[in-house]
Amino acid sequence: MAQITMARALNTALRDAMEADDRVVLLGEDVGTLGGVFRITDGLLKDFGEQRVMDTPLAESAIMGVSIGLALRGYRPVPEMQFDGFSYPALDQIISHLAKYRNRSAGTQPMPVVCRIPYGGAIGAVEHHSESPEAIYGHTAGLKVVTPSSAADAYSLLRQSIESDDPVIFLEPKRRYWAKQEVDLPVSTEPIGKARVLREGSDLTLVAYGPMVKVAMDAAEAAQEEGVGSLEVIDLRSLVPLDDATLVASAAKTGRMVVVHEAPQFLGMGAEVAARVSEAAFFHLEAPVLRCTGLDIPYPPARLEEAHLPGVDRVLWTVQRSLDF
Amino acid sequence: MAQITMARALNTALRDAMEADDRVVLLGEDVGTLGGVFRITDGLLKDFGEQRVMDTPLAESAIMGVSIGLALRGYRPVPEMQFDGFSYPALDQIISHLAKYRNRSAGTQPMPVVCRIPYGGAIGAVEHHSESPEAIYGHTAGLKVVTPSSAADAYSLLRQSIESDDPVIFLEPKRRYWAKQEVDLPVSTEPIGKARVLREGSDLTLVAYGPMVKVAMDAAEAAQEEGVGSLEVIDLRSLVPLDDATLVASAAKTGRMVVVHEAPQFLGMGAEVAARVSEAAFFHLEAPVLRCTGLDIPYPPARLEEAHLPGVDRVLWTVQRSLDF
Amino acid sequence: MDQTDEQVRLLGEDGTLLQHDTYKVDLTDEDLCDLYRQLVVVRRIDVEGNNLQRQGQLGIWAPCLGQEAAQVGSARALRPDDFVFPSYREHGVVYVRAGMEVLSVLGLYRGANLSGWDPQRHKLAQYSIPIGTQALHAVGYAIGAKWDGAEVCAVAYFGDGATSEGDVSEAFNFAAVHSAPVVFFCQNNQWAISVPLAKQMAGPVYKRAFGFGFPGVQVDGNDVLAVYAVTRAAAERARDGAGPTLIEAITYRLGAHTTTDDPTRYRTSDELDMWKAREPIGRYRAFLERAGLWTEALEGEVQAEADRVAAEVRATVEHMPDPPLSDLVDHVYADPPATLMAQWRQLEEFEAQFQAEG
Amino acid sequence: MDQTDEQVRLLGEDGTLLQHDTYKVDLTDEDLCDLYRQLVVVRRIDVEGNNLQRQGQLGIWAPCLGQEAAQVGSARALRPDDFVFPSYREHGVVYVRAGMEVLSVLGLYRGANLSGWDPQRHKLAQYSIPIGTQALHAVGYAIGAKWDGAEVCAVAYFGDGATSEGDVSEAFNFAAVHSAPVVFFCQNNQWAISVPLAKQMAGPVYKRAFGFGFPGVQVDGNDVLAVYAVTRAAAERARDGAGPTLIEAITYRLGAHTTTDDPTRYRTSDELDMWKAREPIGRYRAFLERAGLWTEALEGEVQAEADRVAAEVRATVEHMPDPPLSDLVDHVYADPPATLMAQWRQLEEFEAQFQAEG
Ligand SMILES: Cc1ncc(C[n+]2csc(CCOP(=O)(O)OP(=O)(O)O)c2C)c(N)n1
Ligand SMILES: Cc1ncc(C[n+]2csc(CCOP(=O)(O)OP(=O)(O)O)c2C)c(N)n1
Ligand SMILES: [Mg+2]
Ligand SMILES: [Mg+2]
Repeated sequence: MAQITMARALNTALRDAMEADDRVVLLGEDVGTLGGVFRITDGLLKDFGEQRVMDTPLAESAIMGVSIGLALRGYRPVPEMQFDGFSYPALDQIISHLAKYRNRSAGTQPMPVVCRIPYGGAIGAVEHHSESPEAIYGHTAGLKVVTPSSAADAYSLLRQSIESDDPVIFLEPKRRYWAKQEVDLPVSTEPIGKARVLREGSDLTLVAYGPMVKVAMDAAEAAQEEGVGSLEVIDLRSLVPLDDATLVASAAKTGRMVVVHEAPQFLGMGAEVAARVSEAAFFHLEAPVLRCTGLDIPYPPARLEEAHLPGVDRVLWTVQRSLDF
Repeated sequence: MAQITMARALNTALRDAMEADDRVVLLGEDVGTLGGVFRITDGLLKDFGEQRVMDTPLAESAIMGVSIGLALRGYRPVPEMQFDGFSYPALDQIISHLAKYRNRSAGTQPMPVVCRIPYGGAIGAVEHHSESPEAIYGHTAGLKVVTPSSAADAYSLLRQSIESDDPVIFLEPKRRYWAKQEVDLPVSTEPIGKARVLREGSDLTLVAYGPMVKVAMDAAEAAQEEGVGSLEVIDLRSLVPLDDATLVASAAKTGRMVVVHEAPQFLGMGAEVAARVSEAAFFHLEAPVLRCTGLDIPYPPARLEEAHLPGVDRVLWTVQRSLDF
Repeated sequence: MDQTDEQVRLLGEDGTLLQHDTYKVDLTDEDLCDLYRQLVVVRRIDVEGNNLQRQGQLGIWAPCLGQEAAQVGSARALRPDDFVFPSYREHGVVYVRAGMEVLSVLGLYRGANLSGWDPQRHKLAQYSIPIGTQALHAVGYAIGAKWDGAEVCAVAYFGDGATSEGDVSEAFNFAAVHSAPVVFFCQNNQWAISVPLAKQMAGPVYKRAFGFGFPGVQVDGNDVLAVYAVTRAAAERARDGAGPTLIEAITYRLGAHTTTDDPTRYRTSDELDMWKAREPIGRYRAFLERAGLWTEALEGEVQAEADRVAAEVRATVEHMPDPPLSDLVDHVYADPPATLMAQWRQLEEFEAQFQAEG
Repeated sequence: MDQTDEQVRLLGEDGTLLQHDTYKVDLTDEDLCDLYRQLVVVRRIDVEGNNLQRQGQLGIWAPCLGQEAAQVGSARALRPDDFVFPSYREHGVVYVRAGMEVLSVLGLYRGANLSGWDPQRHKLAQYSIPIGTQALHAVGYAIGAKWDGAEVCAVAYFGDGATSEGDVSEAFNFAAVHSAPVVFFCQNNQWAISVPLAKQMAGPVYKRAFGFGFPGVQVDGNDVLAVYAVTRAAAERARDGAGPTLIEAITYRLGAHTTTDDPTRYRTSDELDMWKAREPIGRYRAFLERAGLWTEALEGEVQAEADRVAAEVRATVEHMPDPPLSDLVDHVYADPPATLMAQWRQLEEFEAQFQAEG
């Protein structure tokens, strides 16, 4: 088994998808010659040529609109938004068209577009480069929203996303790009829509996705060591579809749940999980579902991001609040 | 006391605000000569002239970006987005700049921009004209999100919004534009950030805002008549700031809560209210906070909208589900 | 920005055929007569749209009155395998390209569907309501077609107001850089709801193209032959690999913006009268008369066809069933989330009460 | 799209003064020398930025190496009450306009603030990172200034890549319609990260303006005198009520896009060498020498000033305190929601543990 980074797994997934289906094309700012600012498309222009890997003009709405047009021509475009904060100019095309096209056509027109977006913070970046916009996409019916936390899932979920006839917002946790995992590619993990119980536990369930899965796992480890309790950890893997069956089963088992995410709390994924689980596991919960999240503020300057983002200590502190309920 | 429509109250609020402060300016598509497609700005061009009421080119990002520039020049712009679904091209300017400008300037630069958006469905319109985007705005830290349900609140909240140094997304429930209320203008109601208990009740709390307040009130009335129970009704009035004290107090009192909104359920306001109230009133709730909302679908064609939107019957059905818990 | 020298014209206001160095009429007599039929039928469909709206059969209608030449002339210049991206007023384009698929458009304005047709069937995308957005779809389609080595072009229709939207400029630039086989067809009907050209732009639309590095041409949009010729040339140019063209068709929206609009609030009857005198169908009929092609028999046939289509439109709309409840959820995803299906089951349960109760 | 005839130039590559029909040099000797000082200091600030980043004192740096003439020349042509809207690379503009406020820029790249300065203090908006967005702010400011009857203009700085964004085109059109007193200053430095001009656009930037109905001018962006003259004229034109101008300054980004970028992946050393030979400061010094204005004494003063500024930059950055935790929430709202304040109290409670623990 090889040690593979998430960046490498994504790169391989794109390569394998392009080899498997010559209608798969990549487009975006700097994805060609440069191989993307995070090198996720590294080497693909050289091997597949300019008609499969397109360096576009600097225009995100155009990148998305052109992708929709390519899909109408029978392509399976994989546009890249260079950073989370630069996906916003594409929002109108995404909300008004990408998400609605199939429905508008009474199901006749598939929209197999996978919009890759590196997202999240903790990389010491300047403003607009550390956003967590998943709630905006998750609230937009018609989209799927997928986010891997490991190299293996990165590979498998990206392949599945490209094979999907529904549009997928594929959120790549950039702080995890260089984290390694033992895995042989190609690899096939659970389908989109299935959460994974990464760690079994009996006292409380930690729910996380993307960049926060590692933090949740570390917190569970620490909780075990420090005798705080036995924590179950769930990696959502996809936010839409949300695997509420797995969430509810776990909450029913442990009776306590903490949802962890980087995005601001207000109207974030934690709210949706809390609302659902509180309804479906009402008689099982021994404490309310708590949220350990970013503050309801614009992303702060890098030297303050650590305080803004949930870390192991704040997760444990929230776990303790739940246990004390 | 006069019978006044919400449309008229908004028009009067704009007029009074413009008379009170000559830095208040209006801009948008068709807001001048036509007086807006809903006539909310009717007559204002004639009385205040082209420098106070600007018919802009057809470009929503520009309308918002220019408003930000006008604020930097010391104006208090009140841009209009013609419909909910056409506010999306302005999202980048709203998220990346409007919401963040004050914070970026370390508090030195106020951003007194009120973005008026007619929103919501039930008017038999074609696609893109019946959207409920409040969750997108509510999740964007730095914004306030306000939505009146009556003529008096429309007047007062709009005046307050224009006086605020923070940017406000002012959502006007278009299906209520022509509903009348006995009120003498000017009128001053509770400040932004205060919810209003519209009707006291003891068995369950209905939470609504904007277009759904009337539906909630009708449902409460019907519940009373049909002996279902005594329902308390809360009109949120502003989504950000959210008056969670009032929500929690009411939930603690009645032990049951149903949140009603038109927007899709997933990651909608119902989720946030449920998460918060479930946490703060955990030991008081006799049933989980339930949500009676639009489906997680793109807004349907007009001939299906009635089924998509919560009506009195579906609210009552959800109330019964809560009471049966 | 009124009719200028640069404007391509093949028909004088009185129907005389004009000479033009670049653009010629090369249609058969039969085609010339058929063009007349299409113009008349399209106008009749539009009249029915207005009527049906007034009778409450449609929620709203966006009339194309006065723009028939721009729409019919351009649509007729295209091949079946070109791909068309219309805005919300292109009923004439739909009729020429897809015949009675125009009934789906009526369904859309009735609120029975969301456009509903299969874009691949007639190579005709659904109506795009968010202004200007479809221009980018056309560019994407065109780039894909070019990659495929297909000799087809994509055509984006939009209005004068749409040129102010960022998406349209992004489309111009993207198409220029990729030398994409696109025809940008702008119907400059002088108004964007209540906003006149002078508040929308500071120079003529067609010149916008030069700034992005590709050709633009202004054509008399009420001259169906000129529109046909100019569009055909631009489409051929695109298919030949020479890249995009922007066509600005100068025309006029003789009707209201939509049936909810009251244009008397913002424009003068003098202006309206001036443009009524320039309306395209009378001019074209005068040309046919001069060319000896117009006959009572032709007029009879054409009117009969218009009657037939109008009757079909009326009957279809009046008997159009409401969509089934399941249309709410059936087409959103190829593979719908379980959470949506659970919502749907809950809704069914709720609705079942009423069925039970009767 | 290389240096063309249309390009305004006042200095030859060897520093000879060229004649131009429209644009003249009208600076005093003192000003000419001061211009030199500013160019040299700006370059030194940029060097320090790179150094401090390499030492880990800054998170990232966006070098302006090679673009000093475009930035200093244009900024110097403005009046204190004009309003400037920079992008993220305009350190030269900041230094000329706001002197040591440039330290805030270093704080921004350090991650200590989000720009942080008061835009009204020097009539200088904060750096705008989302490409092209600030062009619209400039238009809004300019329209407001015009309403106020103020004789000021707004200046938007952006790059060649930015011209592809819808916002920039929307700004062009909006400004043209309103004849807004704006100068659009595009530093065409040939690259947008790894994307060269040919993949970004199909014609020169300055011509874009004509399509929107206002003048565009191309200037040698490495010729500080030409940039100064062209900008001054455009600013005066704007203040006089004649509307917007688009200036395309042809220059070159000699450094990396940012310190995280590796330009050897996408551009040749030949190209780099060619542009190094055209860099702006040497050319300007040659002009001063020819004009008899350059002296050892001047050089000494200028270098001393650069040393002084560099030292101040270094010392300030190295001792820049981390922002207080309360900066997280203190500036988000004038009137913050209670829910945010509750979060903040919770965070304080959480953080307090560690203070207690030491
Ligand atoms: C993005 C967006 N903004 C606003 C609207 C509302 N709207 C519908 S039509 C219209 C005017 C369009 O004018 P034009 O492009 O000239 O086309 P025309 O209606 O004249 O055919 C407006 C503002 C919209 N549909 N989409
Ligand atoms: C909306 C947006 N998209 C993408 C980016 C990422 N990005 C930062 S700089 C840059 C290239 C900008 O090129 P140009 O406008 O020529 O300016 P230059 O860097 O050359 O000064 C890109 C793509 C961004 N900052 N904003
Ligand atoms: Mg128009
Ligand atoms: Mg550049």
